[in-house]
Amino acid sequence: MSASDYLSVALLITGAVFFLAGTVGLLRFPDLYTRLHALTKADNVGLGLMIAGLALQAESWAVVGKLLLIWGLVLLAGAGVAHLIASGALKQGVRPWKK
Amino acid sequence: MVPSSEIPWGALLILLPLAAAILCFVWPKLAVVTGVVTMLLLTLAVGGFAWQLQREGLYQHAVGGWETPLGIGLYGDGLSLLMLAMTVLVGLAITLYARSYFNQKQARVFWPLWLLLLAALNALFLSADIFNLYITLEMVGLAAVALVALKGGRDALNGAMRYLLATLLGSLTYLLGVALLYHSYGTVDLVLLAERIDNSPVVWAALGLMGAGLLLKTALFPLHFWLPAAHASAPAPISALLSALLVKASFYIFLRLWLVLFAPLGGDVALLLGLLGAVAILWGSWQALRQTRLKLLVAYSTVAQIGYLFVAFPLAAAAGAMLWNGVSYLMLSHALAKAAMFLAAGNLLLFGGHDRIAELDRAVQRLPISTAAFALAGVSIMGVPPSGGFIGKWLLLEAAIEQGYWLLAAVMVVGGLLASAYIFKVVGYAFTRSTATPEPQSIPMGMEWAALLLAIASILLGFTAPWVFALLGIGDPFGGGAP
Amino acid sequence: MNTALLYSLVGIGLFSLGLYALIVHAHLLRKILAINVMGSGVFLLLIALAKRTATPLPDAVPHAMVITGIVVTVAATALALTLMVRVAMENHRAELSDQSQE
Amino acid sequence: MEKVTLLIMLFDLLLGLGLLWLAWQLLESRNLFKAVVLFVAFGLLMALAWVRLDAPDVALAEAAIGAGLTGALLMAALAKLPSRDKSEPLADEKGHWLLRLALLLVAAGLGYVVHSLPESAPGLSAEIANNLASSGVNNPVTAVLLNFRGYDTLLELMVLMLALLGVWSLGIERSTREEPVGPVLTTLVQFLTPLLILVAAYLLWAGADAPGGAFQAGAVLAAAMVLLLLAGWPLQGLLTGVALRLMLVAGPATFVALAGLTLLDAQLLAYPPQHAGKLILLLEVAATLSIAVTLAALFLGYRPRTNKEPG
Amino acid sequence: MDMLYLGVAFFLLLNLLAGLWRVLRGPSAADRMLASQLFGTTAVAILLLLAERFATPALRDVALLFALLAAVTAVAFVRRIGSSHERQ
Repeated sequence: MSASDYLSVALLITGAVFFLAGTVGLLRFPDLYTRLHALTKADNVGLGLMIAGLALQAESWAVVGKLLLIWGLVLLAGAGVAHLIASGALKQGVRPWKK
Repeated sequence: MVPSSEIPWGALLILLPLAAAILCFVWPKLAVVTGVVTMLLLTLAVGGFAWQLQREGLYQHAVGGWETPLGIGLYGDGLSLLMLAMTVLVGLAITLYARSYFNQKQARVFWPLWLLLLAALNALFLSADIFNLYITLEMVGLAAVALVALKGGRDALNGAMRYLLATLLGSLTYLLGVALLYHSYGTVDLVLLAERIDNSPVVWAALGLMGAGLLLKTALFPLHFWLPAAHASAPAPISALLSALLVKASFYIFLRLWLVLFAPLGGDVALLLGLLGAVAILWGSWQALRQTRLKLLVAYSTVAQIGYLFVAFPLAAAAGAMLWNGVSYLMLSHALAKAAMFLAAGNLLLFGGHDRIAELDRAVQRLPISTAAFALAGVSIMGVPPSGGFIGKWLLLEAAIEQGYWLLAAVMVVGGLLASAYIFKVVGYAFTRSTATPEPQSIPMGMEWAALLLAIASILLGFTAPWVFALLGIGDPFGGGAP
Repeated sequence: MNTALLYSLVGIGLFSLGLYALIVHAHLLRKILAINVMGSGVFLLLIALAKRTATPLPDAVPHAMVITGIVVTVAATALALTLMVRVAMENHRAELSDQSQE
Repeated sequence: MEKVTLLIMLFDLLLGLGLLWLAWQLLESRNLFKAVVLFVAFGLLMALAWVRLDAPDVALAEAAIGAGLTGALLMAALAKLPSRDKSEPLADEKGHWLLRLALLLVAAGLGYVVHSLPESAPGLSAEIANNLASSGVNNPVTAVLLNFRGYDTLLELMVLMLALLGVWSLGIERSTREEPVGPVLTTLVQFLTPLLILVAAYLLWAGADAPGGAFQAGAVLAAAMVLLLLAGWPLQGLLTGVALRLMLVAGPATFVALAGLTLLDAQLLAYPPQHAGKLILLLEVAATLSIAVTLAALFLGYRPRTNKEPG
Repeated sequence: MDMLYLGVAFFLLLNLLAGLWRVLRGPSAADRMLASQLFGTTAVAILLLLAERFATPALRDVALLFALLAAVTAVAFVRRIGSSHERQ
């Protein structure tokens, strides 16, 4: 295995850990808004790391481009959707969690 | 000028209504004209197709130039021809009726739906590809659902929903059987399947699944639960085509599959089908007799008449092609008679504003043509000579007695008596004066004559049997070999 | 156990689950979902068994059939959902009613 | 190598069990919104299953329709139901053990049948491989859909048209009070729509040689239109009357016209091999347009009024 | 590398199924919707891994579609349902 392979391995595994963190947050955090926070952070970073790891292995620049496009889409659409869900929920009266 | 023997009538029977449907979808103003002209052209095309079959025998066409198993095969023989002719005859009457029946807003949806339904039925009767048949079944089903719901109203919407669920369930179950057959024999072509089929668990499973799906669509007892509500609540011309054509379409596929694939292995299954048919006759007729509403009575009568078609299965092994001729004849005459009945019932409903049987109130004087149509069609449904219904039922009865199936014979006789009872019940009330006399609506002549002409045709069928049987023999559909 | 068999068994399972739900539940949305699950089961069986070719490339005919089937299913689902909404407006609940009302 | 096989098998097993569990949960859930969300997740797992079964064309179709359209259709329908309907007790299930037993037996029987099939079967792959060169395209699935079994596709486009006619026959336009569209949604839609159109064009173009084609492209394009409708763009006002109807029938009409022309040569839908590629592309472009507009119109749920019609 | 792609894909699938608990549990509709968004992202990751492992570039197109279309369902939710009908 070459150096870039080792880097890929590290990136993929770290990415997976972030996904795990996102799921744990989704299951354990007390209210919608904290869960939203955990989720957007974790899956965007997790997917970003994975895409970086995969891009190192990619056979062509076109593939790298497609991977980056997918990541950008997930980031943007994810952020937009999270905002819409949160503001919708606030308007509907889902209360943020307080101690 | 192309000699008419070279005109591809079979393909035209499918393409013509498709093109017409697109035309009147885009330009609703042309809808009625397009519909009527197309119907006349289709009549011509069926004539041409019959002539072609008679001259050249079996019709086979590899769509796209791809031979089976890769491509789809169109296939036409005497049985297909009979079904096409039935569609055209009933279609002509329904077209005549619908011209006056629907208002402008309904018409813009009705005509494209009706033409697509005609295309789907023709495609179904000409297909020898079990996956292609699945798509035609879906087309027929969705078109029917849309037509049932066309006039709105609570009963119709409930009926349409029930029908949609039943038809989707039926198609999916059928498709699962198709999947199994394809994956064990590597083809969806009926001719090839007939050559390759053997007695294996797959064939049994496919018989069960495809059979159950198709019988649900045919509404064989006890899978008839959706039929009365849908058939009775739809607008009259739709009720007519549902009872006359649609249940026959799925029965036709079942019959084909049976003849080609399943008959050799299904002695006990045939007996079961016969028994279910017998129960359907008794149950449907009894329910029809109990109804107080005319359209529900006619709908339950359909449940009973479907039973007759299935009584034939246990008799067929010994009786052979003649019996199937009888069944085909029964299909044809029931289609004409039942369409006539529903159209007549629709007229009576429109005339009095209701279809309560007990308040028909001298309909025989006030609406003589429709009442006569109902009574004449009733003669064929009862199976009294010289009607078309008589020929079919007589052939069945004869076979049952010859083979010693006394129970089935008795059920058929009782079914005939019950049918007489419910027909006479209606006719009797049509002669009686009742207290409620609502302001009658006028019925356009076209709608009355559509019913009467169909009813007369169902009687005339009693005289054409030898000629029709000769046509039916083309391609030897009941020979037991390839379809 | 090979892949084709595993997924076709899952397909049969989905078909049966869907059929059960279709029969048992009264709510029309559940019935429509049940039909969709049944459809997925049939499609899964079709595609899974197409993998049994000796070559790495599966048989393409069932793939085309399933794409056709998916489009047919989504069209039927859309119609069913619209009809459901209309029935719910008439019956005041999204269930079929047995009583006929003139 | 052994470990890899084992891992793949575990993945398949987990996916299969996940599908079954998800199906059960979604069908038996009390809360209908939950059922809908679970159904969308179910579609996601189905797409993974198609991937595992080497069916990328089907996976694309499932992703386009399952992830985008079905979810939107279900949510829109759910929103229109009377509110007390949305969460209600399930039917009493005590009496259903007989049905369960019967279905279990049916499933077991079918399982046995599938088990009895030979482990290897070529299907029609050899025939396809032999004729692919003269089909006009290199993607076998596209070749089957638009050439070898193009007649199926012709009828299938008619099924779409029928469903739309059905919806229009029911249709009443309901005035829904919609909340004003915020800036985030507007930006999101403005950003996604051109991308969706681009991707649709890409899928259409790729379909000749790689997974993709008219259905997938049409579904993606439909998703773009649904998104615009959801964001309050008055598409239904822009597209009315003959223009709309012409778009709806573009695919079926092209197909029927081609069928008619080929019939003059005595063979229904037989394309001359040298033109097959171009004809298929033409059919696909028209079909994509029709599929997209039909699906979007199905989502709308009623026939848009023309200007001339009174309200 | 083969092992790793598959292993991570398997792990992500487990992750996804675990996340279903939030859909089942709720409590609000927004929670369920949010969880289903996570599935979309996870499925994208799984598809990209499988695309690399099985050398099937078409899977990246499937992933692209998921990334693009996850928003459609979410927007339909926000515009048509909100979270009104099941506050707890």
